[in-house]
Amino acid sequence: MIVPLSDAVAEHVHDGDVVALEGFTHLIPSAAGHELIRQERRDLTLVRMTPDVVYDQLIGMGCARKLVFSWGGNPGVGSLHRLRDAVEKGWPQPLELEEHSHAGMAAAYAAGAANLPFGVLRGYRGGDLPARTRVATVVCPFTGEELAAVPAHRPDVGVIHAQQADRRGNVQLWGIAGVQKETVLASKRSIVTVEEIVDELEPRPDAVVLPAWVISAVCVAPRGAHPSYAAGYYDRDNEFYVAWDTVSRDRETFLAWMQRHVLDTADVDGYHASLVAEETTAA
Amino acid sequence: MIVPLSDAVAEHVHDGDVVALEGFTHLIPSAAGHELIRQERRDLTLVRMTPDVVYDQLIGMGCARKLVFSWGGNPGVGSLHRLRDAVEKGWPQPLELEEHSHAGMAAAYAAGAANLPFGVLRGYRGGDLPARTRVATVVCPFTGEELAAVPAHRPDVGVIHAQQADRRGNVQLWGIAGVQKETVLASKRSIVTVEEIVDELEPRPDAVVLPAWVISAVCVAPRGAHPSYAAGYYDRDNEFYVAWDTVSRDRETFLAWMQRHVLDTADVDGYHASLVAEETTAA
Amino acid sequence: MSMNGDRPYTADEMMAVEASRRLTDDNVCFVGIGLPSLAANLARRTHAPGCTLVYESGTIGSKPARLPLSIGDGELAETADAVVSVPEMFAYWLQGRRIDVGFLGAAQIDRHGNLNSTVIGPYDAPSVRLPGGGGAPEIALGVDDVFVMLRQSKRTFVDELDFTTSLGDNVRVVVTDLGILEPRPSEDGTVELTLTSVHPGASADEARAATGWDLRVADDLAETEPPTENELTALRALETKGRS
Amino acid sequence: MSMNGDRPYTADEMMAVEASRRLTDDNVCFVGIGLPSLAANLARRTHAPGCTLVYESGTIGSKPARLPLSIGDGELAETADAVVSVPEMFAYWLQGRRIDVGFLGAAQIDRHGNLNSTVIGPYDAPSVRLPGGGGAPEIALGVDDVFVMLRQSKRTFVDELDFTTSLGDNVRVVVTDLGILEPRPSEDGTVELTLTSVHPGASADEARAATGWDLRVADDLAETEPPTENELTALRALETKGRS
Repeated sequence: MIVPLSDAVAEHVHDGDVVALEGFTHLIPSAAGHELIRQERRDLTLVRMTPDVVYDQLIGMGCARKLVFSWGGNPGVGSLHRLRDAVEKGWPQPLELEEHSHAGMAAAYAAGAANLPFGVLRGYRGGDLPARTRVATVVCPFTGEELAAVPAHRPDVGVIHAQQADRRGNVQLWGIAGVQKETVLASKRSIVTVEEIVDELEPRPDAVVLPAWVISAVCVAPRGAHPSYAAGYYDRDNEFYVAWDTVSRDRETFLAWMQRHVLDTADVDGYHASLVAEETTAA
Repeated sequence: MIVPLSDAVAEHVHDGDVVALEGFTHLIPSAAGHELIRQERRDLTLVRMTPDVVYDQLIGMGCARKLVFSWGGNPGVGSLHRLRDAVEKGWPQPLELEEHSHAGMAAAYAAGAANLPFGVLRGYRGGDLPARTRVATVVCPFTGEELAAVPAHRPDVGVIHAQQADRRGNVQLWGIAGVQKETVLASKRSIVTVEEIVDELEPRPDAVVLPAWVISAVCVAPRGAHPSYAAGYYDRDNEFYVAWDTVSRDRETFLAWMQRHVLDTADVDGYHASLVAEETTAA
Repeated sequence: MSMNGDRPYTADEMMAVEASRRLTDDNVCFVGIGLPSLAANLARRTHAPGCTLVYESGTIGSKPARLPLSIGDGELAETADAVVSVPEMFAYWLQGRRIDVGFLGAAQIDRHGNLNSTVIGPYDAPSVRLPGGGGAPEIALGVDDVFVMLRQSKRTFVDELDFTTSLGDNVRVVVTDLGILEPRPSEDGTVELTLTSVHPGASADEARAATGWDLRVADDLAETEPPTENELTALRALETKGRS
Repeated sequence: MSMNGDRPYTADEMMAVEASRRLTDDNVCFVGIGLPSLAANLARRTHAPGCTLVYESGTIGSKPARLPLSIGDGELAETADAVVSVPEMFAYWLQGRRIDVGFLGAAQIDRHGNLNSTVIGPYDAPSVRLPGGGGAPEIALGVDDVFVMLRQSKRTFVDELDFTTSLGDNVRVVVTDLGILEPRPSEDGTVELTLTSVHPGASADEARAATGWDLRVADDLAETEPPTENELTALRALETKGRS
């Protein structure tokens, strides 16, 4: 149940899988994404409402064949240059897009978690998106009203980051919880990285608890949500998001950065050590 | 915003309304139900997953024309005799039933809260219930699979009981939360009775917070969930549920009991005082 | 609670013990109040401490120290790993097929394990209006294995239900006060509930006499293992532990 | 942030102040990051302290002491009345029509208030792939009043959108760095965004020159009230308050 992240990725994530690494600005599972890159997963369909830096990295390193998403940017900074390069210029390979609205993505995850084949919402009305994505119409059998239907998300693997697990593998996260519960419950398999293992999960306000028996693997990854934050553990690294704009703008700079900080490091501790080392050198 | 319960009922609940007083074994809004009886509301369509004692009282006192429900009993004890008398013998008046499963009721509330005209579920398959209730089939536009659809609950008034409100009318309840959030959000108007008003709502584990702006009226009703319980305030009155079996079995005994404890009392404090007085006399 | 001849346990205790034995450490189990709750909590205190109890009130992983008096008992929330809303319970957890075993009771059962908890008599003019299905219709089809606990009599084990509340497709065992019924294929290929074990002191004839259809008896009819000392001690500790 | 001639405030500050003025004490307001968040938080610190801020990350009633840097900023959760999941936010709160005002930005706007935040160029071969709609399509139709904040230029105020991400049906005002556009019916009965006010120092001609369609100017064109001392002080306190 509680295994090293490298083992969990090796066992549960295969080339060609549909993988959702979710986190809504908080608790983004970056360490798990880096491990996918280290293990050179290919042809993934990546799902996420808000792909940001770690998705930019996965796309730029050639792990992804397709992206299913609703907003792909560097929050507060601007574009994701690797995402743009893949879409606009096909580098390092073309990236198929399946684009939704947030409401549609959320409904698709909730439907998946509920083992329904589709989610229903008032959405996708007018505009150019409906013609470009997977959406259909359902008619209310009672009122005759037309509503939008989105196909449920049922990823092969759901990956999230949480603050804590206990020794049996029960997981607790708190603060902004996004679609993480739905991601785990909608997925065939799931990996949860955590800041730490504790003896006892202390009940907290605004907590989501996922019992061990809905999770495939729990892995310890301290600071594993960097550059996002983990409430109660560390703050968002706002400077990193700004710096990423520069790093990611150029293909060679990006590849060299990924080599130094991800490919040449063994795990999340190595990743952070490499960042510290670089800062020290630069200073 | 924070008003006497009698004013809230007078303003927000009208004869003929669809009213959902919800509580899943915990935080049952009995005091509000008693006020409906005192004010002699008639022709109500009562909605509730688990109608128990207070619904038995409303039905026996002739407030209800129709019941929409999924399980109507005296939990751990047996039948609701007033409910049975209305259904089996039409006393004090016939009661129309719209019967669902728990899953269907829950989906109908969730659909109502989400402003959708219907809820979708895997349910109502086989058996005799589908022919006896409002359920329809929807077909998944992606897989062709058939699923059940239930019409959304959109009560005129949703009524719940909670532990606390702050002075602005924000409400917090904790512990088993049932469908109370959905009941308030699905309803056109809503009344929340609370154990007490506090200066500040302290965040708690397993809490549901409803902001003042989704609630029509907040009313103080200490011990207003009797004979059910309010976590952190008082326990379930298990003896009352057992005693209710005897009280409710006979029409005259029932009417006399309601006269003494509800009609002849002004509010929840009077109700409790009358129960204590009776115990003292009996002892 | 009736005494069970001169045996040192009641019929209810036999039922609870036998049902508890069918739960494993890995089960996630949807529990109702009464005998099912007793059985599931007993399993946790004997051979299956890892068995997870889920109550439809939204409590997941409850570990009550005393037997709950309602499915929404405060103790269930306080000792739970997680408490979720009722819509979430039915959508994400039951419909999401996260629960593998469900207990059901009823007023009537037929040979296929179909259950009636809705009405006795016609639906529109019932002689007895029962509480209704509650969670049963979706539990019956939403878990892998349904365990039914029901006292056996011609009134409850009927040839034809007055109303079909839930389907018997996933009913794996019916534990009664007289014995154990399990679905077994007959010579003509149809599967129906068959008496596979009788409890100590009960007989196949007694069971047949308490059944409203022509009850099949298994060729390899067994006698149920009586409750062990350990099982009875654990069971009674649960039953007598009052509200603190 | 560009200076605004010799006026003691920037164009962004004028935009934030003007947008904030349109919020009332009773509004429940869906807020994004950047100028909308600045405007909404300013309203709470000036004339509309009761205005409720809702962020799509699930925080309801956030009262941030400093300006959030992302819509999922921890401060937003810590100061919220309630934190809900993202599916609940979109289903119960936005779709449930509990939110009356929504702020939107975009890369392009047309005369009907339709917005593009998806692509520049063809969808299948874009010259610029923008982040995408996010919450915008459903916010645009799920609130009563949409406020758009967008700097005005021929590149952003276009005759024809490259892609329609969200519809303009509920757009009540567009606050730009030059002035205010509101939907107004013209002689021929069609409603389109019309310049109704220019900010101090800006002119109708300047606004027309920064618009890719033939911009209508209201007969009763007003001049926007400049930021008051009080507004500027409150605004700058918000902007400069750093992370503790």
